[in-house]
Amino acid sequence: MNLALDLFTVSALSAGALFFLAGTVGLIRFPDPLTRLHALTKVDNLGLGLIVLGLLPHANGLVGALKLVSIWLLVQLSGAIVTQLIAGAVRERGPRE
Amino acid sequence: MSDATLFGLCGAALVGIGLYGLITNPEPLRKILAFNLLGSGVFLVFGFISRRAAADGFPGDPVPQAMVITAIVVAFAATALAIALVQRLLEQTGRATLSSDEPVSADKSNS
Amino acid sequence: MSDATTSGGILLVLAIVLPAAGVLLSLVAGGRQVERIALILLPSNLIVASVIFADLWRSGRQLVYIVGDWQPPLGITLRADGLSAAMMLTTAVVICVIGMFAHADFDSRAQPLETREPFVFWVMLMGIGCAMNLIFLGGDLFTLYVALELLTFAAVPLVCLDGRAETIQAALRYLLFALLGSILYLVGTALLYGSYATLDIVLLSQRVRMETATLVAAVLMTVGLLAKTALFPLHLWLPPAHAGAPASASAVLSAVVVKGSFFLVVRLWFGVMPGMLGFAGAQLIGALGAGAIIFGSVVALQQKRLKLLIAYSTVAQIGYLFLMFPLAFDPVSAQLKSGGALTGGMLLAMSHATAKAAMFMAAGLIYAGLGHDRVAELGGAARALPMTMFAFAIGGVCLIGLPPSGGFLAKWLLLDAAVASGQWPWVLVMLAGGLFTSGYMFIVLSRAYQSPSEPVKLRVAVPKYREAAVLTLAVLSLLLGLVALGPVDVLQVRPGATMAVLR
Amino acid sequence: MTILFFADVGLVLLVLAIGASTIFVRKAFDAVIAFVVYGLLLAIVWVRLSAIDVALTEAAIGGGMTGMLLLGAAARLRSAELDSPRIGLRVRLAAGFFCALVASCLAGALLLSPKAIPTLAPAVMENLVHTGLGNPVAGVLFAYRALDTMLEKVVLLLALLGVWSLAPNDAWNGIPGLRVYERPSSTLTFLAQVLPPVGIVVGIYMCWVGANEPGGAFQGGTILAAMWLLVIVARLERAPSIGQPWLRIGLVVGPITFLAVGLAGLVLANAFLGYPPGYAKALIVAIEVTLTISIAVALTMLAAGPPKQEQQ
Repeated sequence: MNLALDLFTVSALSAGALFFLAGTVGLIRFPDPLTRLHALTKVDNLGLGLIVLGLLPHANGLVGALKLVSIWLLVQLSGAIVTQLIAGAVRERGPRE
Repeated sequence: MSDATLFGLCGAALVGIGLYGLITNPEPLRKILAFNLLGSGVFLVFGFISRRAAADGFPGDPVPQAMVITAIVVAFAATALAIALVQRLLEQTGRATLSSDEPVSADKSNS
Repeated sequence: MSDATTSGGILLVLAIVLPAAGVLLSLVAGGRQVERIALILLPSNLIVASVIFADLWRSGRQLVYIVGDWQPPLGITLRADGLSAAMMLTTAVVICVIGMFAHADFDSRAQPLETREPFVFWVMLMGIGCAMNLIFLGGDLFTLYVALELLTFAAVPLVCLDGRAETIQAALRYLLFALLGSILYLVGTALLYGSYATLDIVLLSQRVRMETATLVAAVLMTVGLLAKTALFPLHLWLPPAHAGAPASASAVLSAVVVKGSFFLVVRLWFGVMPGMLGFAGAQLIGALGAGAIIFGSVVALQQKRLKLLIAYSTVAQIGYLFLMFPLAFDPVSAQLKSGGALTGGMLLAMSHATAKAAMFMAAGLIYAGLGHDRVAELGGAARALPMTMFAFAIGGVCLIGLPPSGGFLAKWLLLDAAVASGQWPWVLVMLAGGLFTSGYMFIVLSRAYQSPSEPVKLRVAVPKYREAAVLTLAVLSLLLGLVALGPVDVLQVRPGATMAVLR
Repeated sequence: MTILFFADVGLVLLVLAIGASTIFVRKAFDAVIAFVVYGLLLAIVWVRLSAIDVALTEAAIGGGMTGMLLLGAAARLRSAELDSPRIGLRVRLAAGFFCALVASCLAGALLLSPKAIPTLAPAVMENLVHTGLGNPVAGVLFAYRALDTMLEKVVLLLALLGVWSLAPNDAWNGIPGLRVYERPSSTLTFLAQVLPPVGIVVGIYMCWVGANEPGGAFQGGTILAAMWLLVIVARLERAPSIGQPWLRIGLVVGPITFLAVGLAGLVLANAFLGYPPGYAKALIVAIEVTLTISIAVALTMLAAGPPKQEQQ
């Protein structure tokens, strides 16, 4: 049982880390702000989501698990809104180059 | 070398980098940034000293940690005051610079 | 050995709590009441300082207060020895008189609503009072860091109180120097804590050993404090900051604020680690002092405006304060000895505080009366403002070091120490500095006492009480010389743990 | 050498690289963005140093609040950015040499640690019983070194007054000139409506657990301040005029409570800032609660800047 949980954690964390890596590469390599934002939101969404999911079995009781999930939710909220704001600013002013 | 030492050395290096920026960068805003960098380096030195004392079930010495918390708040207050000064300077003269070579009217009224 | 709260120790708490409470109350009570609060608190502060001084004088024992009953190294201790009590009394007097003087400029009840300048001035004045008392009484190096920051944040807004662009620039430069100074001081405290697990001054002085970390800490702290004290070559910020502020603010900045960080340098080297400085270090600090005297005086001689001249004179006088380091160095024990040189240096700090405050306030009255402070056009000022000019002259006498002023006694003690230890170069520096000082004082006074082609008309009437305030401080600086008749060694700090006060 | 050690090496290199880029990057705006990232990384460093209280403070104040202030300033300065005269190569080399010297002296002092490392940790824990607290850092802040903590609040207030003092004469008693959105986008408004309730709960929680676990008045107060700033920036609520009596009371309620408890200690515990046995924890929590209010107000107003317009 423990082994299964550990395996689950390791695979979820690895998948999350992979998303972070991909997102970071995207942030650096993508050509314009909108596509970069796209890469970033994937990291917030899936990368962090997978990591939180992987950590859940090891959480400190129900309260700990709730804290973890609420962290993810808060990042979702702020991430989505900040992305909107940046995208709005980009559309208004046009890309820098 | 332990992890704490690593962060202590990091703090020392940040002190050097921050000091360099404070001395060589002419723009006030960049000086303020450099001051913050210098400050965080000093705080890491405190962190190293706290962590170095970890033993017998103590994760570290809490006294330096408390000092850092006090000092972080003070550094923030300093940054806020410095930025307010820079912005006021910008509003009045249209530029924010510390160099005194521009014409400063010496006889402008004092009151 | 553990300290215990002594009788009268509660006075030390009062000296810090009173001005702090004044700051807090002023914020709530609103701007119109703030001057009233200050005019109650500053004299009470003076009373507390006098009682502490009298207590020390009578008992000859230092006052101690253990805050919260937590013994150091865990807790914080407040201590008053002869050095701190004397400095505290001087500062309290100077701040109190400046408060009287400032009424005309910063009348908080002149307007129906709270107004900016009076509100900020009075609160900051109380803040400076609180910070200075904490610097004199604090027995813990981190508490002293908080005190330094308190002092910085109270002093910087005073520089740019009138809001002109030049003064804002000066304030910004001052703030950056001061922040650099305190952060260097802070890293020093970190290293000391790392080596000895205490920041209590007395415990440190017992534990301190000659080793790399301690040496690095001491050097960094000293450089930081010197930047705050504006010792040559770290003086760049001082003249524009002190000359641009309103007269009352200039007086408090030049007379009081720079003494705070200077006092900490003295505390550090004489109190915590008297054996650490070594011959070379003492000579180096002395050389910086000598550089300040020569540079400050020469530049002061060239100034066209009175306030800038006085500000550069401060740069030079700060140099004098640091001459006591090589003079107090005892080559036999390789320690800083607290003898005549230390007494001389501290007396010089006190007489400079009173004299310089008087001179800046006099310059403020001259500016208000004539509408300018150009040295070349001062002719007739003495006839128009006789009392002010007289006070200015007395302040000058004290700076030059003519008898019977406090400056004379102080420089006499320093010269005596120099001659006794055969350190002739410092004698030369002091004499040269005295000549320079007489030079720029002569330029100002000869202009002011010239009879003008047409009698000078004052733009605004100068109230008598303001002139009286200026004269009070000037006369005090003169009277400090009479300390020679009393027991001078009330100032003594004995090396080692006790820092006791001798009768 | 564990794998964690190599992770730490990577972390340190990252911190140094981003820290250096705040100094060496050409544009001020880019430097500020690098600084915000730097602040967050630093919070991770503090976690690695097992100083959770500091990590929270660093993330909230060092990275968040300072970053916001600097970003605002950099955005305003961007229009006025000019090619300021570069400092000569020789001076830069000399400065570089000097700074390297300082850094290596400091590093040397840190590496040559004493054989027996002195610490106050056992003393702190031993005496913590008398305070009834579970968080040793809170014990240091509010019991052993309470004087520092109290006076540091006065420092904060003086700095705030210093910021206010930069207002023009006729704007005194006006409203802080924090730049708000002319037409806040609906998403920002949405955030400012949804986040503050959550943030306020988190802030109060932070303050509340501070007695026993990492957290406390500083961290809680900063979160509350951030929520208030968000509401102001989104124009849901105007910043208060600096003359408002409730604002002034909010600013000083913490330090005044602290001072009052301290003075009461003279009678009840026989020492200034001493706590009567058995009541220590209750009193400290009371102080923390009021301090949280004061810190939240002070930080908000510090970030909002000097007053600009006349009050209507």
